Amino acid sequence: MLNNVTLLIGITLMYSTPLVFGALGGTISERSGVVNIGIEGMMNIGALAGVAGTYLSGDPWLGFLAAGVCGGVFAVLHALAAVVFRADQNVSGIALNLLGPGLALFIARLFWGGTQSPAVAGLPKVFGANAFSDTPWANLNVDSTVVLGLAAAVAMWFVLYKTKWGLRIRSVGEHPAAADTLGINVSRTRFVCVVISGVLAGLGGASITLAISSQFSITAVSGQGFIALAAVIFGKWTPQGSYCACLLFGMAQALTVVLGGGAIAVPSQILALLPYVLTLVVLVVFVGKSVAPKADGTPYEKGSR
Amino acid sequence: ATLVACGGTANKGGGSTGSAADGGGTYKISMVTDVGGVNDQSFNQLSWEGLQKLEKDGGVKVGYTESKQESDYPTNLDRAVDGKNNLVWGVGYAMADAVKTAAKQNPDVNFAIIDDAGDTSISNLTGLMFRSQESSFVAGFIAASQSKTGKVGFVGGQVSDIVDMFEWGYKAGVDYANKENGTNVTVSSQYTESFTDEAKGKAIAAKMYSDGCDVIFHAAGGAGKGVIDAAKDANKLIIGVDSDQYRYAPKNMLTSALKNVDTAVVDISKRIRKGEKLGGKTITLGMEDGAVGLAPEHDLMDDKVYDAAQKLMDKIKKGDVKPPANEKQYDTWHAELEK
Amino acid sequence: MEPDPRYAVQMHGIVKQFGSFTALDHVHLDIRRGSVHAILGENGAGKSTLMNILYGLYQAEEGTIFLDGRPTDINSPADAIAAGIGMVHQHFMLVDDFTVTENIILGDEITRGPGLLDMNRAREAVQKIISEYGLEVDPDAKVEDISVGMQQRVEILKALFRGAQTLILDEPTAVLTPQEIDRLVDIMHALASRGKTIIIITHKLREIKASSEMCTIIRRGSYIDTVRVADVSEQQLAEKMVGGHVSLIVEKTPADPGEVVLEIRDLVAHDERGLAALKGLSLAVRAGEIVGVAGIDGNGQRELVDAIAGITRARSGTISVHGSEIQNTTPRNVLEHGVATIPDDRQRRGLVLPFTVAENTILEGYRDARFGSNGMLDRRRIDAYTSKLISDYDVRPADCADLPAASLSGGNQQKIIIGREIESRPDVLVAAQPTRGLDVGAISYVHETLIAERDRGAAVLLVSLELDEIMNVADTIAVIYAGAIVGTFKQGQIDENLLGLLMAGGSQS
Amino acid sequence: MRTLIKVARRPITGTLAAILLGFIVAAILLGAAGFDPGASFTALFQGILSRPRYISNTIIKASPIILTGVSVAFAFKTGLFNIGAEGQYIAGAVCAVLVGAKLDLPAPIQIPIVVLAGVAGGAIIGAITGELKARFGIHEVITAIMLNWIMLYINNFIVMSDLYHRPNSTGSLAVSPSSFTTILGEWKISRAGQDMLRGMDWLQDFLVRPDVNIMFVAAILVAALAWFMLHRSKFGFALRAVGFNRDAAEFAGISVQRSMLCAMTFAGAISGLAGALVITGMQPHSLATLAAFENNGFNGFSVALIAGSSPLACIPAGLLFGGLIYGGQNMQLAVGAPTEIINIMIGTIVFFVALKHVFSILTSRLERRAEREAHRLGSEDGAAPPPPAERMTEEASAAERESECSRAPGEDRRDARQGGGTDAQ
Ligand SMILES: Nc1ncnc2c1ncn2[C@@H]1O[C@H](COP(=O)(O)OP(=O)(O)OP(=O)(O)O)[C@@H](O)[C@H]1O
Ligand SMILES: Nc1ncnc2c1ncn2[C@@H]1O[C@H](COP(=O)(O)OP(=O)(O)OP(=O)(O)O)[C@@H](O)[C@H]1O
Ligand SMILES: [Mg+2]
Ligand SMILES: [Mg+2]
Repeated sequence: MLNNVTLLIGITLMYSTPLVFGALGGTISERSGVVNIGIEGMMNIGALAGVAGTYLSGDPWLGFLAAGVCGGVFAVLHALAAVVFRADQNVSGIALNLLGPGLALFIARLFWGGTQSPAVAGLPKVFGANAFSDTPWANLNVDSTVVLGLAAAVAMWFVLYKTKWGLRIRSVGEHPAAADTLGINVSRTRFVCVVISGVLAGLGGASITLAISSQFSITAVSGQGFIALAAVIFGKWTPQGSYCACLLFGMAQALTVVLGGGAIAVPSQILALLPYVLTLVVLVVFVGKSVAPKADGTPYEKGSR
Repeated sequence: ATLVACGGTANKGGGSTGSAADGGGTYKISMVTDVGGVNDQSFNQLSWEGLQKLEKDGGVKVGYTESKQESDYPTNLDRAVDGKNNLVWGVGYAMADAVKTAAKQNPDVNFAIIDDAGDTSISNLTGLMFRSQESSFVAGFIAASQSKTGKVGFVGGQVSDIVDMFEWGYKAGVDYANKENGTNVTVSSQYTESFTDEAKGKAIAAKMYSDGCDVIFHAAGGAGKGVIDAAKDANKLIIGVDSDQYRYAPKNMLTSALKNVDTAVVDISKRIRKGEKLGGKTITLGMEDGAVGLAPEHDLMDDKVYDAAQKLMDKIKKGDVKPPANEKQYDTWHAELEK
Repeated sequence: MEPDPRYAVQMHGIVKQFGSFTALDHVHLDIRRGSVHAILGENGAGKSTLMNILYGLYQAEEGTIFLDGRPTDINSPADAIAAGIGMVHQHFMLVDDFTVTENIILGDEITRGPGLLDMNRAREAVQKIISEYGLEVDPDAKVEDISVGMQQRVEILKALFRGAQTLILDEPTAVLTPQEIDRLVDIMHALASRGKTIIIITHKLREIKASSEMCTIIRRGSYIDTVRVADVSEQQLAEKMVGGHVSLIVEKTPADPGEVVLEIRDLVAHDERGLAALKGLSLAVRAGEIVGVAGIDGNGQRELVDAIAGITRARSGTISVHGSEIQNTTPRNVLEHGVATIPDDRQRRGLVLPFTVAENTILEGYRDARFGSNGMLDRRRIDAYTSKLISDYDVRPADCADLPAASLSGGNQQKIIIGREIESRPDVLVAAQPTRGLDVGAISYVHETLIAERDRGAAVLLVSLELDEIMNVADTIAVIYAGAIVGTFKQGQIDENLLGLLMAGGSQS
Repeated sequence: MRTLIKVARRPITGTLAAILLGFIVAAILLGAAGFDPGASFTALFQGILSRPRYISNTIIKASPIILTGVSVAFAFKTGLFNIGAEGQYIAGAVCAVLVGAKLDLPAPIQIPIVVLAGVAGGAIIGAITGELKARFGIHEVITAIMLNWIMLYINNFIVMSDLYHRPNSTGSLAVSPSSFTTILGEWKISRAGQDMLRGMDWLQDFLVRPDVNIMFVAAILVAALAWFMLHRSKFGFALRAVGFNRDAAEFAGISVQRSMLCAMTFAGAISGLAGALVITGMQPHSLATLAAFENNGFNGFSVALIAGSSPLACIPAGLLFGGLIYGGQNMQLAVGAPTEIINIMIGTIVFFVALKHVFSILTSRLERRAEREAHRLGSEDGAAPPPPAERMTEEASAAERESECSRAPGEDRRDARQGGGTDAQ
């Protein structure tokens, strides 16, 4: 029993962590008024950069850092399009989703001659390798990214609601003209937020390839950026909400693992779709409508009324 | 058995290996991957590595095309034919239909398909099959013999005939060990529903280990990477698949159930190039042919177990033990064993 | 005039272009420190643009700004704030779901350590200026929950919080009751007496008379004149503003009301946030009369219009047209009962801006067999209809049928809506703020049209925040307060002061 | 100069520029990676055009993504973001197989039944998305993402189920041959057909090997239908009104909820049709176990964006996209260039499509300068410059129409006034 509980928690946290980073990235960008469907693409870049950085430096932490940096650099494309050129944010986000995996694979081929990297050293576990071995508590010896993800969520909550930068970011997402008249640089704020969102999404990608699997492959991210996007909306555009949405989703995945393998008499394919159905049910029954920041998705034009 | 053994031994083709002597230009071989892509760390990759080896040996030019979706199979095969290739490999049972159609349409090009029986009525198509249940059987035997907890696990990718060979061969091997050793080791088995979802592989394996399994065998392609990772985290044993996966986890990799697609591809390609009439035939390779087997490293294995496994392999090679390849065969096999 | 340190603000030779459209053409402005200075002009004259330049939101193509006699570059609002300029915008610049305090400190936050908000000290600081200037408002209330008058105070507080010496008020009175306006004028004088300079934009002549010493007049982007207010009459000001003779009175014959067409009984409805907005409202409109609903914004006007239009659910009570109940049916059913609505926000609720003018003219009637049968639209018939509507309602430019509605000016957009609604020959015409943002000419056109509809026999319900409009146009005046009608009067039976009192929740005695 | 500006201002010009930039970026990357861009692009185009069969295959490959593109574009025009085309496509394929594999009626009855089953499957998935949005306000993006995955696993469940699994394969049972929508499928390999085609090399190559089927025709018809519905029918008028301005539409008596439901259902039906026609028209006429999304729906998304959300423009955009993907395989085969370069190229194109309006702003600026110049010269010459007012309005509408294409309606359109214009009063 205890074992099953810790197992469920451990797997939930494992599944949810890359989503947490992605969703936090989406949250910060959208709170500043820039819709970011490009999370998936940014995560792909991070997934690659994390492994490449580790491969080159031998230190997974440097790789993790590299993932953040590369995610941020890649996000500059979106920031340029959405903030500087006031392009349609949906279209540029989709473009990033096409570019991200494409570039990642292209670079991977140049690096390793194939679309898959060799295995690299992964990030350590929270309590070190093999702690609590053979006890139910071993299940709770999660990846260090889990802690970082939680820390990032808490930090973002703190920044958004307790600091002046947060106040400004939120004002820019709700009423950019008001912020502008108070001397807040709307474009710069948005630009920075989009880049931060790329950094976080990049870390999310790396927390797949450096914690869950310790190598890069085409399928490392496969759709998790979109789930993260859903978590942003599900979590009503707040860091704490998105964090919980990711946990819920991770838990649904964990349930299919715990319930699978003949524990209940359901075909495994049907079990596999459970998380997605569960998400919809929770949305319909408990969450309902969520309202985006008012200026989300609208390019800011000085003096527009 | 549904398997038709033809061809037989691997290295008796006649003639030497070094052969730029076939006259004319270079011999061209192309392969078309299934949707797994050329770096799937499974049969696509092994096939490609085999072909590259072939090219290095000289006289042959090789190439590949990756399929992105099922509807790419016919057109990619088509292009391979247009590229004036003498031999075209279709990798994976998923391509069976497309390869058969292409072979019928292009009678003057040789085709070969991996993991499918081909079609005896098509004279330019060679099917290449592996008796993976044989190596899985030994893997099961080793797992059960090595287990201290009396529980072992199997993690599959997506249910299919090929993965069935691994699962039921493995289960039979465990039964066999139970009978030999007088133990009662049980197998838990679970599928990731994906050949790529490493997280799921890891989660399932973590669950099995924390449920008390101490050895897991995986046949889950890329998702198996997660299984290996889980073994490292839990400090438990794991049995790899397809190629020797020792390098991924030297401290945990008990052994690997090999499926030497690369050597088989090299071998068949050479024989077809030599002009051997393999068309219309299914070549089924097993342990006896060296096409499936176990990885050499055994530093984590008890010597007793290793020796017993070697003996078991001899028996399989001789045909004294015939592991089952699917659930139905397993049931009959199991009933017989109980007797 | 030469730069002079006695003047807080001087703007010389300002030119501003939007594309090829010249919004300001060499405009001059000289404002003496410590004075209240009005800027007068029609809609679209360029008043806001001029002030936005002073506030750094726009950059002028030509011209110089002098502050205290020194030439100053103002490239951003931050520059303006630093130079002691504060601005209360025509469209409030408040973040709805922030608190009053958060709105005030935004951009100039009170922090502890690096960047950490110190809300306690912030609240104290805000409270301090609130009491200093007597601008009562709850610092912890969310902006979306407070009245428009309060919101305006928040805007003023924002400027004062930043230590503004010069305060620009862009049309501050449009949404206030007469009492609130008086209060604002007092505040302005109080501020001026403490040495602050006030610039007020308005086209309400009476307020200029009440508040300002000097007045600068702009017409269509050109500087006309600067006058001492005490020296001119309202009529003179109006003529300078429009550039010709204007009549300030609406001409109409007495109403001849028939039977009750639209009847609302005990209507209860909630607003978007689920709070009670209409609390048992009753109202009747007869054929051939204009009933004007007067009230301060946010007292249930929008919900009233929406409930009639079938967009907001009635929790209880009835709305009937010719005796048949229409509440809680569909907007379409309401239309089919002969109720036409001119919505308050023409761009958001009245028009589909990317649609062509032609498409907008059939927005409601498109189902009609006139515009095509078998589910298809008949281009030719639509075009014919649109051309007629364009010429009947004098929409300009005359060849705009295939242009997007977005490319028309506000007044012409409104004409399209009015034309569309009236062409359906409604029994009930609900007009919500039909003249908002229009200039004098357009306003009198709208008023004439409403009166013509009345004379045709329609029951007209006019909902407006402009007291003048209600006083001049309505035959019957109903005052709405806190979701109920608190008094009904015949035209001429009530004066502006009493009306203002009722609108603010006072009682009649 | 004037004509240049006129050309530069047309929406298509921006798209073409985006495509060109896509090629340029791809060339740079290829060069940096040590591949000869010239040879690579030659291989690419040879892979599309060098044989009749390749042209035929390009068209065949493009057809499903034209359809999913139209599905996405249609939803776009009605203010909805149909990221669920993928799941709707799978639903179409699944339902076609569910019915077609078990039913074997004469072709004239069988084909419509099977295709309609697929259409219904897609429509139902679309309808769920629309209904959840209309009734519970749940964002269509979330619903669609979840439904995509749900359909993937349902597909795999059906494939492996006892009733539908084809033994010794990774696929499901095929639909019965009476459901096939291949063109001349039987005939072209029959003796008579072969005799007939002998000598007509071009036609033979075009027709015989590829799975020539009715889907391209269907795609054109559906694109035309979608356009016609949107722009000529009352129903489409209402849908578009809701798409551009929900509040105004509601005021005008249009039911917003019903229209969302209808729009998503119709969009879903189009994607479902794509799935069904792939089953009936192409080998192997059955479902396969999906290891990952095949991207038929997601590619439709890119197609719709390149097409500026115009259903008709989805046809050329889909052909371009299909051609790049199909021809890209030849790049890999011929020069060993990684196929990812195609994804990068498409991504770049879409990226610059997003920036298309910058192009027209630049031209506006150019033009204004030209105008000022002309004005100066004009006043010197004493000749009156052309009255700016009319031209400006014309221009504003052109810019407007263009921005309408590239932007999802339903969002705030107050910025639609950009592009300038003077009051002609
Ligand atoms: N950002 C802009 N782009 C283009 N034209 C603009 C812009 N802002 C204002 N204009 C135009 O410039 C002119 C002057 O506008 P402005 O807002 O200054 O008028 P106003 O005098 O404040 O009128 P109102 O009484 O309506 O507030 C108008 O014709 C307006 O449409
Ligand atoms: N933000 C803007 N961008 C571009 N053009 C604008 C903008 N605002 C207004 N215009 C244009 O400027 C002109 C004047 O618009 P505005 O709505 O201010 O008219 P107006 O002078 O107030 O007339 P009306 O009395 O009809 O309202 C119109 O032709 C309009 O298209
Ligand atoms: Mg103004
Ligand atoms: Mg105006």
